[in-house]
Amino acid sequence: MAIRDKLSGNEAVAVAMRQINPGVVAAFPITPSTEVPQYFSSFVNNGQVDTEFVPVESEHSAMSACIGASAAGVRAMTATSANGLALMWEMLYIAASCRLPIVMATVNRALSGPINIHNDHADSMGARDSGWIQIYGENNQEAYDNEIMAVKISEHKDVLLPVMNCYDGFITSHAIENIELLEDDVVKNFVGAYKPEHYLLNPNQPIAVGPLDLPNYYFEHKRNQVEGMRKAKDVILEVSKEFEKLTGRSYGLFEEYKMDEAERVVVVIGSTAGTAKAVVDELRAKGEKVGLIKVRVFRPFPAEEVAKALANCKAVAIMDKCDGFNGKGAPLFNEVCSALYFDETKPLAVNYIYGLGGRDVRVDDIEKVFSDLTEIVASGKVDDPYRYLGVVDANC
Amino acid sequence: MAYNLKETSLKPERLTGGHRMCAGCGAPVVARSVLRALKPEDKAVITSATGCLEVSTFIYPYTAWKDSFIHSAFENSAVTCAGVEAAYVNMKKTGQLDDTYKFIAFGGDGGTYDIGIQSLSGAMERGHDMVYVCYDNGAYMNTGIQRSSATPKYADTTTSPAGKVVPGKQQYRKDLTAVMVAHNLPYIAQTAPIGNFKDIYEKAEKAIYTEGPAFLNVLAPCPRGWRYDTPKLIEMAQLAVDTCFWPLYEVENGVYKLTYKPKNKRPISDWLEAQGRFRHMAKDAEKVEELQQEVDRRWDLLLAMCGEK
Amino acid sequence: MTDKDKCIVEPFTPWQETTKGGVVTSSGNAHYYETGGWRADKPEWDTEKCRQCLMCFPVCPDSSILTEDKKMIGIDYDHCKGCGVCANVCPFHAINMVKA
Amino acid sequence: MNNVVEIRWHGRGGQGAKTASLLLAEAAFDTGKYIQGFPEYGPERMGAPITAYNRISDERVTVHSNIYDPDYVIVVDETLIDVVDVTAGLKKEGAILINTEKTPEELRPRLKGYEGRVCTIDARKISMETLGKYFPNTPMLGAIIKIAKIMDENTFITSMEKSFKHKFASKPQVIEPNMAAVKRALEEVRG
Repeated sequence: MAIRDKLSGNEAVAVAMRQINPGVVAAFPITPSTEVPQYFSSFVNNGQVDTEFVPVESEHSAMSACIGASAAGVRAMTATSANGLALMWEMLYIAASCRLPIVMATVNRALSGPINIHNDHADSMGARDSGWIQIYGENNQEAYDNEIMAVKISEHKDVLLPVMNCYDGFITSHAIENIELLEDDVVKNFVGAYKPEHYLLNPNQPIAVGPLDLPNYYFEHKRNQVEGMRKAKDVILEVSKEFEKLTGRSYGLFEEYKMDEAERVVVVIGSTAGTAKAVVDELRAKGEKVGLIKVRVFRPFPAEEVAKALANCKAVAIMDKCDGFNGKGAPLFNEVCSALYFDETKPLAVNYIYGLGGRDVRVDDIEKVFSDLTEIVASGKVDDPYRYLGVVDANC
Repeated sequence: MAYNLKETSLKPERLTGGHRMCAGCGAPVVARSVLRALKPEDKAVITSATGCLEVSTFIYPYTAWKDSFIHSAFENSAVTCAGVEAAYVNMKKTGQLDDTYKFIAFGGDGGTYDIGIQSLSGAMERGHDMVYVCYDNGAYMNTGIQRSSATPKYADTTTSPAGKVVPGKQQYRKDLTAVMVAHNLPYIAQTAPIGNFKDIYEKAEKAIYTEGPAFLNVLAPCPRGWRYDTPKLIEMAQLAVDTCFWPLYEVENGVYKLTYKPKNKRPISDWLEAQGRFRHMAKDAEKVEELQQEVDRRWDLLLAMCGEK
Repeated sequence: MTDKDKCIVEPFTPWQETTKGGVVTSSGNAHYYETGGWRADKPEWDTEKCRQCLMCFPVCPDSSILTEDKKMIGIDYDHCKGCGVCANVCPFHAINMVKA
Repeated sequence: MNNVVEIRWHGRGGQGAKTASLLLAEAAFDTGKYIQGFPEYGPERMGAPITAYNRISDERVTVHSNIYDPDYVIVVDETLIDVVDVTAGLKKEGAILINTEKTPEELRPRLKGYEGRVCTIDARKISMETLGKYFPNTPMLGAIIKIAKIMDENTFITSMEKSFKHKFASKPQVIEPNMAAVKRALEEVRG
């Protein structure tokens, strides 16, 4: 029986962590993820979990301790945001290349500078090529569900890669909303006992982790690592299916919302998808053929699947909550366009960079995007594919 | 049981040959000496900072470590070890493990005094049951002999070269052992591989078997960086100790104890003249005198702390 | 070519057969890597002069002084790099460095 | 979206506007509603004007923006109405509720021509007389329920009683005064 409750995203994720009962949690506070280790340390000090909580002196050390703990043979988890994630950068790559199934709540926040504590996706998008699986949630329910599924995905023997459970700072992390929780034993059974194949504290077989890897081996290790990322797609679908049986909540690599015969489509990540869904509903009620794709799994990127879903629409607006600083398009736009390149039929595409540093995304912002798409469809071309939504511009 | 070198030879070797440290390197001598203090029945997990010791002892697919070993990066040997130790505590608590493990983190002076000091300070402050061993060879030897905060004043390194205007490193070395004393750890010691290895063995044993965090600072001569002939490894360490450049002492629960007092304190020039890295100034009486005064000042302070004065 | 028991993966092994993350599951397998070829000078043990004080044993960076029952029994030439530290500390001149 | 009630709170940092918005969300949740409760975060510390929001609905609300055209505005501290544009975007069919000892007529001239309903509640007086301390949240909550008709009054009272019993399990003596504060607020809200 599901438990009806009302929790913020951070509290929900902390509850998931309590139910998972990992061996080690090592974390350093940074807004807006701070509440996760706060809630969790109270579970530790009230004896509700067996976890060793390591209140480290930096995020670099948080990830380092997780690497040590995970290699040692227990589940290791942490949480961070923005600059904290940036300080972990070196260790993100090492965690992934050591094939350690660490799960990290990544509460998205704009990356300094200038310093800004509010939501955008600059932090995790910057780490998109670190070898971590990245799953993005729209609301507190998804943040909770993804935290639980992340454990099973990362530990799958075909994958063995760490997972970032990304959700929007403040918007999701701090807002109280309705949520359905699973019972403790249901989560416990779902994630199962952790049984790594090789681990440091195996008394029967000492091992060595983290070698100097010279040119005659390194490339093969990297190729092996990418195989884990490729296989993660099937594993994510498999785990999501199993989760659906428990909860009735269905998850894929991305969500197709009202995509039947959709001609104009928005592709977006995170909480903005919720706001955009309301706009899609409103326009559909007026008979407009609009739809939405919410990307859930950004790493591995479901390129073929996204291309297929977009094959029959006329124009697509790809929305990035961070800039790319290549001067031409941000990460999601580039990924989607690359995916579309191999298809014979492809829609017109336009990139909107929006919501940086917590600039609020309103219903009328999304309405504007759909009305721009109408113009694009009418004219049959995109004059300026790289656009900013909501920035104050002297020329507009 | 009193220390006996021959008895210790009965213990299994925990660092095998076949690693790729330089011929005559002090670091593996330090590492195997520390590991020899482990009880044969106890298991261990070793961590190491990136550095000579790590990149030479664990080159895929060969590990020279008989115990489980993990390296992750340069600045985090201490906290990587702490993460392993935390996992051990959890596994013990939940009945997943019966065996006894000990946790030893290694780092050079670069990975300890400099880039790794934050991680070291954090791990020690949190009280993990582990030993951190710094093998101090007084420069970043792995990357090609750059100065560190452990490098002695006037040493010629590749980033503090003995130039026409500036004669080598311009600062005295950081007293990291004192910094660690300020962490109020149950056990801290400074030692070196000399004589019959009694000093290093007994300190390693105490460090490993004292509950809670412990820190060992061990001098590890480097023939390449110090520029002396490889056979003189132990001689170099002995000179550092006898000139009181590198005093041997321990601090147990805040109480200082000198563990070796040279019968005849030798002048610092004896140590300087034995090494190529001081060649540009070893005959400069003024500079040698300046170094002598600094050595004497620190030695006198230590004697006072140890109640020897 | 690859020896799985010793976890000795040969260079240029197909990626499907290397160990995930570069983990090595045979501890101390560096023993199978010989560094004896590094040697220019070779230590020779003079059993006549040796008084079995074992001072040479802890000073070897390459764990190459072989002991048994508290006695030196020889030198591991597979790994000895010929640094000469053992010869230098021997109080009885029982180890001599000679051209390899 | 038609059945969503949107509420904006104005308070001062440390005064409990955020807590009040969460309490309202909780009360609505307990009667089976879908809720959102979230503050607008900033670096503000004690005393600075802060804003918090509620959405209350019979279905899950997916919109995650701030609220620009609220149905109701609640002002926890009367002095804010001269500092903050409290009626910005406020729907004419809605209402503003202000914690003050003054009457709605006295305050209306300070509300920049807002034409909708103006309500007041003397939460300080109620709080002091029932709880003996200044905790304005409980009376404010009763007042907004009365005005916004988010739920049936009796359902609300039952729900609050249940919540207080749970929250004050270790000090049951404060349950009755809190209930008294709720009930008085339902009676005494003006306008």
